[in-house]
Amino acid sequence: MSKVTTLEEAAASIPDGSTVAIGGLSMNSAPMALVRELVRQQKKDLDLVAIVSGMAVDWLVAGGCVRRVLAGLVSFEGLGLAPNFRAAVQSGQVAIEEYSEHLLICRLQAQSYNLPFMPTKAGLGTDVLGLHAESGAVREEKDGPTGEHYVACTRLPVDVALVHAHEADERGNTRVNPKLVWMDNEIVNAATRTVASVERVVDTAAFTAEPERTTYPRFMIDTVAPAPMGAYPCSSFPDYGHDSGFFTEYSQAARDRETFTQFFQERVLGPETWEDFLAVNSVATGASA
Amino acid sequence: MSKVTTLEEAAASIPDGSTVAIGGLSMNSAPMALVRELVRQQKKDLDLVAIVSGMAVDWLVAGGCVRRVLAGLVSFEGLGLAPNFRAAVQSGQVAIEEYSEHLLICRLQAQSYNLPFMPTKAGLGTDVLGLHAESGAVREEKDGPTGEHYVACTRLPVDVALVHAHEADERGNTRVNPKLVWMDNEIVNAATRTVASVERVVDTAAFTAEPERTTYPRFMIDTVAPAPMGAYPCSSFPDYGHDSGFFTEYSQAARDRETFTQFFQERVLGPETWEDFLAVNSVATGASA
Amino acid sequence: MSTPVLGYDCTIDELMVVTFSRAMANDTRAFNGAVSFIPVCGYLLARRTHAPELVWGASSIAVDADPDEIGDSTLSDSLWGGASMLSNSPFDFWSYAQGARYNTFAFRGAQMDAYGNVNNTVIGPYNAPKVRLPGGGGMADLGAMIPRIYLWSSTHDPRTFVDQLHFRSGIGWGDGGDHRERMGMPGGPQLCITNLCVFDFEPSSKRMRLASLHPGVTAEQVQDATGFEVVMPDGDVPTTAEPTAEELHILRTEVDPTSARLREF
Amino acid sequence: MSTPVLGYDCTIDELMVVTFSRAMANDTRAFNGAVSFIPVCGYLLARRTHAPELVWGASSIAVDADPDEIGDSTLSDSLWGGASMLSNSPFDFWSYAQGARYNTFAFRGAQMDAYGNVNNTVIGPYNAPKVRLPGGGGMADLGAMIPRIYLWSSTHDPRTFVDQLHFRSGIGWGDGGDHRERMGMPGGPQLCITNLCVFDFEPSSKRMRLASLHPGVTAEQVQDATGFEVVMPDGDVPTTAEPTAEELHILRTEVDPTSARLREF
Repeated sequence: MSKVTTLEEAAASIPDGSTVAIGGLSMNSAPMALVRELVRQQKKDLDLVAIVSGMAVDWLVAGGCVRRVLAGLVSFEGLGLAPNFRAAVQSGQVAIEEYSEHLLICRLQAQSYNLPFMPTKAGLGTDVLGLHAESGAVREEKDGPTGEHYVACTRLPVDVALVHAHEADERGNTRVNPKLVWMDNEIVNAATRTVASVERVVDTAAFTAEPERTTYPRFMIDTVAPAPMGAYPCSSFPDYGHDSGFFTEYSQAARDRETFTQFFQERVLGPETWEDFLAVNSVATGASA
Repeated sequence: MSKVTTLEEAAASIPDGSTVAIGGLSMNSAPMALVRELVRQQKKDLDLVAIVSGMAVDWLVAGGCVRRVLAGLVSFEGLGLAPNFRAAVQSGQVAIEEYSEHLLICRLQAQSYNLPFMPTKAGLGTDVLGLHAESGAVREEKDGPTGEHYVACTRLPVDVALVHAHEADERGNTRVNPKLVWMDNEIVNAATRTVASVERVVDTAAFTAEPERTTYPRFMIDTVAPAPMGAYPCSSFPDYGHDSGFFTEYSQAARDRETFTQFFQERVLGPETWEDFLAVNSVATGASA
Repeated sequence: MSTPVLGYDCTIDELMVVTFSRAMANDTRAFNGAVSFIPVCGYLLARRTHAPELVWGASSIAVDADPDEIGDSTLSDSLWGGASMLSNSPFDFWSYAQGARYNTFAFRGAQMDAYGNVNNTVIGPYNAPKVRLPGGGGMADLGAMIPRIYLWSSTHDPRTFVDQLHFRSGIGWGDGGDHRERMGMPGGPQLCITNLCVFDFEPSSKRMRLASLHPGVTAEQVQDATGFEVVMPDGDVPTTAEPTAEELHILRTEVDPTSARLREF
Repeated sequence: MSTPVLGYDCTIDELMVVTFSRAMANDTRAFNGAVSFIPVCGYLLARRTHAPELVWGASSIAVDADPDEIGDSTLSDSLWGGASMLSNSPFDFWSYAQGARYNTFAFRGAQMDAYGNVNNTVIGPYNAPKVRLPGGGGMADLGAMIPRIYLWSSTHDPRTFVDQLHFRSGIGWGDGGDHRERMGMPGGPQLCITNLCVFDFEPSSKRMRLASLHPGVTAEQVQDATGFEVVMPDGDVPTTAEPTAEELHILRTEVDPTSARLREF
């Protein structure tokens, strides 16, 4: 039974109110084609887990899909703040659950390793820990024998992880070329279910020919959605880089509400298919072949 | 400054009484050329950390080099028990500090992550934990909020890790072909110093040409010792498999003390160089080219 | 080395492999450790017959391996041919194991008790052993992490099946009852397949219970060969089902043409 | 965008890079995060001058990278050319970071206090922020793990250098004194390099202390631009050393020919 489906169906399988973890790091390797489809389908009340993110979170917030963001960092790096995320948090429209990168990673690891907590020294001595005093999601502890301080990061259940990769076969074997450098495997391991968008579907023989290059075995990937240039406007190393022009235009449009609404509709949500979206944004798909 | 040296000098740099972690798993990828040199140099009072091992531990025990073995498993798999290890533990000549694989891995992780302990569910409900009640090296705990049981594995300092790999450059960049499958990185990360024996020394350009294949960056490897077929009689996937014949002859010789002493001298310790050793054991070195 | 099974057109190693194979559901995600020829043959046979989606990580490394033959080590690369992934032990394998993404593991021991706990560490007192065995390896880990545990033994005798282990290296159902559940461990041992019979586990006590007898073996023989009291089921004990000709053919010609499984006998 | 330094044949961005570079010892093992153009230029310059063995993991991924030029993101693959290793974030990087195998990291923040703690989370009250900033990212992690921390700022003014952070996103010397040591954290902030001066940290209080003044800047100007009381050293404050022609040439033509460093100004 093939795990390959469309972006539309993959997104449709994610109910409102889900906890959705978004792969990639900052402007790199984010599953933008899947994210766009979630926004188009007007998902509601999503809790987003995004270790270090930017445009993906901003689209979902702009689309009104988000209840809460669990993140270490959301920005466009040197190209500015993520404008809709910023505005929504400032107005209280979207809740933020504040972490550092490693605190969030350790919560994901506690989940995937089936442990009550994972320890780290991350966050000690900062104001991040105080924000979790009531929930106990992460808590400062002192080791009995040594007296050393550490932070116990409790399990973080994730309903679905969305990641972008280069190639998958129909069975779900998936790989990132030339290798996974970011931390997507942390969300894949923690999630109940994983949807991978891929640049292309290949035969299983491509995996058996170079089994050392497989990133996720078939039993870790539930759904495969083909999406050439599927991380655009973010990068998918080494095939294509992020499109700074898109980030800049997006940020400029966001200075004015009406301008942004129009930009978002024309440039992001309006195009019917992912291929239409790429065409509207003048993206050549040859680069990913 | 080149990190490349001889097996003899690499072994000479390891003082008596050191805690030495041995790479590889069972009959696979053990740093046998380095181990042989340690025995030839008559090291004393070594504490061996060997997650899952066999012939490497048996040579060192046979050579009288070992004070204590910290291990999860020592055997020749279906080819029998490790005879000198078995005899030395039974007679009390060598101390054993008993772990499971994952308890030992977690102690190494606590060390490399600079944490007072790493948690795991490994070992719960077994007699292994009771053996550590006095030292507290691993201890059963109960998580406050959830009441869940876990095992806290404390730091395990390692003086030197010995691993076998395929290729290194003079700077210490090192890789396993086609990729690292065993858990050698756990001992490399935990050790103060690492010595890698390698099938061959290559130019740095080999690493920059395929940077995704580098297993250890130069700052994790302190010493590189060329040793073609350096894992023999263990395997070095995919270049050569283990030599079952050697394991069988060795086990048979070990049934009688005098026979073994002669076998060990003639077949293992006697040959002056590693190349002589390979010749005595009729090993063709072409396979590793 | 192995003996024919009375009335069945197969030998005992073949009956054990086929019985193991049939216990594997299509959603099995298994891997194997050292000296595990019977389970390895069982996974490969199940995948070629009733469980095409079964996942097997050879040596815990090579996912979906399909070797031409089985060598003399079930931890070595001779088992890895045809794999679609070579995973890494710390990064991939232990993540999948701890979270029970792999759901099936099989182990045996020099001693096993009524609850499916095993000893592979020492015979005799721990501090002055008569025989120092290899050690528990991953048993203490995987016994606690993996929900579907299978046990097997080709030496069903009172020295192997004992009332008191000399050392508990790996956990099965622990002290029985709800012990695993209380410790937060998923599942537990499902079956123990021996050269005489098949045991399952009585649901409340979690003690070994006679599930089927191999042809020609009686319940009394099983009890005599077992150092603890065997739970007898209500009603008659069935005979272990006969392998089909197809199963035997595939086992003999495709899965294990060199009869590596006999290394366990 | 950047201004010439009075009396030196360079601009302020160049002086900051060269000063950063000179602080890097030959045994530096560094990596970088987002929007870190000054440190990235500093690592590359140091490696090409006095610290040939310096390790730099570009974006924490690409070890020994040697890019032709620096793009508009210091987290992206445009920075990875010539690397001898592409490491993986969870498997490799976090192992090296937690164990301080990487020993050097640099960060800046929208606010910094006298102890080198930084805020990159909010301006204003946390629950009703005037400006929601990106968040601390790895600062809270790496501040606690890495022994040699360097701070920098291209906007030395009282809004950046504050007496009280609105939120402590990343730890420098914490509450000062032996706070880090008590928490089991290695080392701490070494220098803070700004567009006006260089601070080091007074050894016992761990407060920022004026170490050198850029040409034309006075100690009074620094104090006026700083929202907390600056520790003044005993004796005269030296002028920040002048870059050599060679350093400037290498920076301008080899390290950063497109002046990506000006993105910080």
